[in-house]
Amino acid sequence: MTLVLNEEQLMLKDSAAGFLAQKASVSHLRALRDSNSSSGFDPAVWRAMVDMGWAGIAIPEAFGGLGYGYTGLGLVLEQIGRHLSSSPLEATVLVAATLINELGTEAQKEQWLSAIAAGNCQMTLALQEGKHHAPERTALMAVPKGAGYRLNGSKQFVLDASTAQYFLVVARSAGEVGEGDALSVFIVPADTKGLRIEARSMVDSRAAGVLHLDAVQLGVEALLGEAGQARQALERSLDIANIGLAAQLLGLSLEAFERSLTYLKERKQFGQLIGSFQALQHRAAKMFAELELARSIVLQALQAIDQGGDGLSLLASAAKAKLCEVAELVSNEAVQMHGGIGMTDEHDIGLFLKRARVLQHSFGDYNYHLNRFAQLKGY
Amino acid sequence: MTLVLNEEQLMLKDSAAGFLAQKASVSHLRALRDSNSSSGFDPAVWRAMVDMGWAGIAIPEAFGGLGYGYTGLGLVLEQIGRHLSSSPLEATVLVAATLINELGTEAQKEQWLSAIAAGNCQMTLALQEGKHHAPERTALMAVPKGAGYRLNGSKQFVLDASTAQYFLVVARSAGEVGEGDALSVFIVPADTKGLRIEARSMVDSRAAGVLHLDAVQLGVEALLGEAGQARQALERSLDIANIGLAAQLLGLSLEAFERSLTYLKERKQFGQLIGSFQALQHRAAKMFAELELARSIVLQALQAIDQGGDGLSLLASAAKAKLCEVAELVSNEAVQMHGGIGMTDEHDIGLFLKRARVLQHSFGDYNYHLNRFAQLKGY
Amino acid sequence: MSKLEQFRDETRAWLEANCPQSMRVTLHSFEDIYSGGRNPEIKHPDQKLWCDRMAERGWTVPHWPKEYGGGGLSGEEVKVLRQEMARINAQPPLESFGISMLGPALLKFGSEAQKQEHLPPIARGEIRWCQGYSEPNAGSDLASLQTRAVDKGDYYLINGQKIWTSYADKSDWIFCLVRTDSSGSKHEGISFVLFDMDAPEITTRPIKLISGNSPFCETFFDNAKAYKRNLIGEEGKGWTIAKYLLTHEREMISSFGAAPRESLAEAAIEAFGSDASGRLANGVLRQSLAQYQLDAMAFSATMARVRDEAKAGQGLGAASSIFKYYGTELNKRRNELNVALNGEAALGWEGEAYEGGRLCRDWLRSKGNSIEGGTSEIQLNIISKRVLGLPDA
Amino acid sequence: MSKLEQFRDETRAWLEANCPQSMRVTLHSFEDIYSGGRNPEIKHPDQKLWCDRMAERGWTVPHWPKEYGGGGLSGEEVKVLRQEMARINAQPPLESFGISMLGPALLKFGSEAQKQEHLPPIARGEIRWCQGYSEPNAGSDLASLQTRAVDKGDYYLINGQKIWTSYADKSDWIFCLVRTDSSGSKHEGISFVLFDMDAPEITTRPIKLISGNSPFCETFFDNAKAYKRNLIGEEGKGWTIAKYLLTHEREMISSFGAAPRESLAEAAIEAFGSDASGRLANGVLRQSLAQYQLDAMAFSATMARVRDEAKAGQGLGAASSIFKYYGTELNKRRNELNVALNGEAALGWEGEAYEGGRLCRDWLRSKGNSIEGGTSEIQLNIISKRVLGLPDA
Repeated sequence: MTLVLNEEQLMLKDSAAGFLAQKASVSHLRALRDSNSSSGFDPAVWRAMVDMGWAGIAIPEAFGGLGYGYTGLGLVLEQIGRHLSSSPLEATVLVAATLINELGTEAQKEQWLSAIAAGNCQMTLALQEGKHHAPERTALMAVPKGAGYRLNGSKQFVLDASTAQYFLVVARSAGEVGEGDALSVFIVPADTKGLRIEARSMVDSRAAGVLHLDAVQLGVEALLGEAGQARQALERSLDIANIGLAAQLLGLSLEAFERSLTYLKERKQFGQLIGSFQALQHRAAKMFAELELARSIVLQALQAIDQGGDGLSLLASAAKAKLCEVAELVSNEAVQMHGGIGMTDEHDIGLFLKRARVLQHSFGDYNYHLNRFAQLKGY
Repeated sequence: MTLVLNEEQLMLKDSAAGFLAQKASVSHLRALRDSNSSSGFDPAVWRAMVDMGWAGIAIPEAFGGLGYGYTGLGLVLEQIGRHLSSSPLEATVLVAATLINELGTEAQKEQWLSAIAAGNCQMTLALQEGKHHAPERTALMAVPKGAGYRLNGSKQFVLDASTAQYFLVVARSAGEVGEGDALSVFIVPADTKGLRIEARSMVDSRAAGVLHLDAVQLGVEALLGEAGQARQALERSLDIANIGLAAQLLGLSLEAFERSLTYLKERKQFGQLIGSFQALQHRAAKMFAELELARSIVLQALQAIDQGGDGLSLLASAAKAKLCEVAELVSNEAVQMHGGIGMTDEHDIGLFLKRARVLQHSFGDYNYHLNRFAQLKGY
Repeated sequence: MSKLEQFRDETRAWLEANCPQSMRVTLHSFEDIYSGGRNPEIKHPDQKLWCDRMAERGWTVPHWPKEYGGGGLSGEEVKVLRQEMARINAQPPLESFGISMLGPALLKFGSEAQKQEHLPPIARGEIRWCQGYSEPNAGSDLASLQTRAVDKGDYYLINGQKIWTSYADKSDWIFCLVRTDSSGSKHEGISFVLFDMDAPEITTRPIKLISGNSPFCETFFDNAKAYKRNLIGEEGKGWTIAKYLLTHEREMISSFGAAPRESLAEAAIEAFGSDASGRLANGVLRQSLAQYQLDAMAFSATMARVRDEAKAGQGLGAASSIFKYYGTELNKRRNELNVALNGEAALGWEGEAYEGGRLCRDWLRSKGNSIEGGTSEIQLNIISKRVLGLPDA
Repeated sequence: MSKLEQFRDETRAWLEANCPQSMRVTLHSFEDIYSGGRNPEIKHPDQKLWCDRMAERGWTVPHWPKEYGGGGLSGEEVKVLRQEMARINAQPPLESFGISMLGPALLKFGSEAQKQEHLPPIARGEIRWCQGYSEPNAGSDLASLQTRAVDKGDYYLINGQKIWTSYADKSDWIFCLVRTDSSGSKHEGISFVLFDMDAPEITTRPIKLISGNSPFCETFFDNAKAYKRNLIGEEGKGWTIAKYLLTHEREMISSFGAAPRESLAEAAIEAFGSDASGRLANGVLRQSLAQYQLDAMAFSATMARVRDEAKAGQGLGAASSIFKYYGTELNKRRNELNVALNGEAALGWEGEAYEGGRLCRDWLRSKGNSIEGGTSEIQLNIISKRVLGLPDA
């Protein structure tokens, strides 16, 4: 495997870029925001994405997907990052479908993956409980009750909470908080009794919410895979999710950087284009070098998902940590280089800053992943 | 107390600068190095320092010192740093005299401090055992034997090892390696049986060595203060030593910075003075700001020693960590800004780089002290 | 008992008797402080009462001379007053650009008549002022401003546009840089004038920031009038006053980087817990936090040192540029840390759960610190040229 | 069995039979590799034997064409050869500026006669070459070089001074940039010539570095002769060759930042131990180490990606500048980490206890990486102008 894109992948990337620029660009995000959209995305755009096959892009052909692998999905996510597009692609396709594929029984995969690929099912993972991503600290208990389980607790920062038809709820079947073992995942329909969704307004204008589970009674069929055995599949799924988010952060950073470059070539102060000031030139050149590194680690990580094999966790934490660092650098520099105009809501550059931090935070930020990187390196 | 120097202190600073420029400048260091001096300093220069009262500058008047306090000593050390001067001032005055003053009995202070102040006694602390500063990991044991103690072990990185007349040897009277308690300090004459000094050649051309103690038998009078009770006094002495080293690093950094500025104003490339390139200007300006912060934290820490009171450890670690960071930045930038000529042995700027790292390492580097800073802050 | 101790006792007693209980509550936002003016924004009915009582003693501007509505207090007395106010957690009775910016400029550059006319209404909170400096094409390069003032005998006719005028939509008067002459170099021909904004020739449009708030406006002058008696200093010499106020503004903004408002360390321990060695469980965040706290400590020490040195007649050139640069970068770091520490709670935009998005909006607002009042890049230019003496290209 | 597998088997067998045991020992320093020349430095008697055996098969320069003394191997075969050498830990038989720098330039720009004359002696290690580029006043601004070449019919008379000529004191010939015309722009009138240094008109003086070693010289030409048949390319067009070699050099230097030679993590754990949570006991160093390793990983991936992209005909402009900049900065970070990790052991200058000061001298030497071959500043200029298209001042 070489670290280049093949013809098919290059075409996919171009067509995604073309579609999003027209249908789900930054100005569409702004319109969604200003209309106080409760879903956080445009259903027609999602329908079009499904029609292009994006909902099943990484789903095996056996389950109705395109089987392009995660490298393909990553290319689309990179373009999503460039345009700050909002859609169920992350929650449903990147995260939920992956977890079902990694943890589900064959029958469950058959049922759910084909539904997702066909665009007939929106799902989202309900994992985080506190302010931070910390799967091993899951406290929400699943207690055996009757022929199934009873769940009590709540989940924070659930993306697409208002529109999801199903929640993948991570619960503890046994053990103490702080232990990673004995976790289970349940497929919970949105209309289940005892489930309450509290919508939250986040800085990046996407829809997220808190999920409250009050004595929610589930049958055994709600269990994804086997009880108490979710740990490994969850970890792999989160690794994949983080690589996908890294791809999105890459697109976002590249776009914010390129917009800043354009501004440096237009804006004059002291009778000169500000892009002619050497201090800004060197900062831009350093960012460019960092972005080149970012491109490489993301591509390497995406390919590693598709290749299988060991060591994915290290690459996932490397890619996410590096992209968190680069996105933070670039999104901050972008505002600074735009000066006063960059501070206005009217200008688009601030939207990149906002989305960046939310993506950074999702499933563990720089601090989380650099820490994990060191642990995986054995120190 | 205000954060300014008074008249007396300003005069002291000026006179130290004048003396060192003439008698112990960078070119003197070079001459000492090239002559392979085994003592690492010029005895005549040391004599002159003693005559000016520097040996007793921080020693209380009651014990024959000037009683100028550590703020006074710090000003001299800053100038020492500027000129990369070598003398027993650090080992004997900053470190050994301080430890005797903090830990010794009245009689011991009477005996040793007045001898030091008069320039009749050179002493050095023998503490470090591994590659790194880690007092709590002291393994060298002092076992009660006969009317006194028997010591076995060795000490690394002992400054002025070849010229010191006495060693202050830190030993463990009880407890396990890793525990800070139960440490004792012994005053060991250089001609004691069983003591062997192995000279080492260090990058900064000062004389250091390894001290081997092979069944060294000491009487009770060799004990400084009380047995097993050295911990607190040692900690305070090391705090003071680190603040003194921070003052030295400040002088070194200021000088390296100013020499680089001069070079930026002289050297031409592409038909322009390189100091007119904005990228270099901004780097210089950032260093200047960092140096201003460095000045403040060093002065605050020096004054805190003289004022007494709590919280010295936090300030000491803050000052040392900050100055390690700034010295590393400035000494590296100084070489880079000098370009090729800065890489030559013939040019002086590399000598600042070399001394900087040795001072950084002594009694704990940036990593050690930032770690300790966080611990003292409670996290 | 020393005179100062007596002053303390009297002040304490007066504050106890006169500061309403409702004014002894910590404010969450700078924007909740009373700013006065013809149509004051009242967040609590006691605000005006408290301001009036303080103004009566001259204590809204305790360090100003009594003849201009000030308290005529010495530096030490002002310090005592601040301490006693802090003791009972008293809110500032009045804060405004009139107090912080125009007042100092008038005291230094204004004529006796100008001081008499404008200072007392500022001290009493009757007139709220805004500052007309930046223009769309004169940001970092402020001196290239183009707002034109044409001499019409006893007044100037003013045409042009200002931007980043703080609270222009809520202000009564403006102190403004205008160009009275464009024949010389760009620093010449700038004049510093004051005029009433209650005129149809002046319109303001609030600018919404990425934080969602609108502290700034665009301000348009379409044949606005500024009377010549309100020209401060000489015509065409306004750049001197502008520079003075820029320095002053820098120092104000840089103080954002000093004394933290809440403990980051406590928040970190609460969010992540400690490991078996008693260290913050997230080791990476721990280092960032320690680095920030170390720099904040050294920065505070530097503010104190430079203040002490200035008193002792020793001076650091361009101190305000160093403070502006470092203080605002530090404040941005602090806010990034705050976001990292608070995770999801710092990414909320609205609603009770997020206190209306306070953490998030503070973070976003902090990005402007290194732009407003002279960008970090401008400060670094000033340091390298004026302090370090590095040559021009 | 594929042809490549057959090649591997044969190579393995040949190496086993021909590589002396003494040449299967890890070298501690780049300087211990055999460099050949008229008066070769011999660190071990088997070095020449090993070089000669390899040269006979053309394997000192396996990728060069056979007619010039090379092995004529394909890229894949070269890779196999390297793998098989690595398998038995075989030392490189010969390394020199002739192989790494002049050879590629001659292959690209030399005439057939020039290749015939100069390449085989390089391949056999008979002639050692050095590079005459920089001058005291032409460092970053290389094109302003002043060493003069005056046309004397069949030769040039050369006067001037070069600096940073690597191993000039140990070399036999020099490839040198000289000015044959100073009437045009500074990039014109530069010529690329080769000449024998065994002449009294040429003197060299080693430059001692801060690391204590002297890999570079000052080189003085006082009426030295360069024959015109040794002019490479056209007269006055040497800048094209110079740029080609500068790019080539950058790539070599930037590789310092890639694959680490020894495990920093192991050294760290050995030096500091782990805490109760299994983390490196020095939490601050732990973060620096992780940041370095993360960046080194991403940098290696970038080297691989750009290589793969180049093969696929996709190209990144100025890749060599990015690698030179990032790779050398990374190598400096690595060395600083190594010093921090090894503490006192990395501060020793001489003596057995410090292995002759190896760690310390490597660290000092690394400071030059971001200066030699075009400073980091120059690389950033190149990126901002040529890749990002930012305007000139």
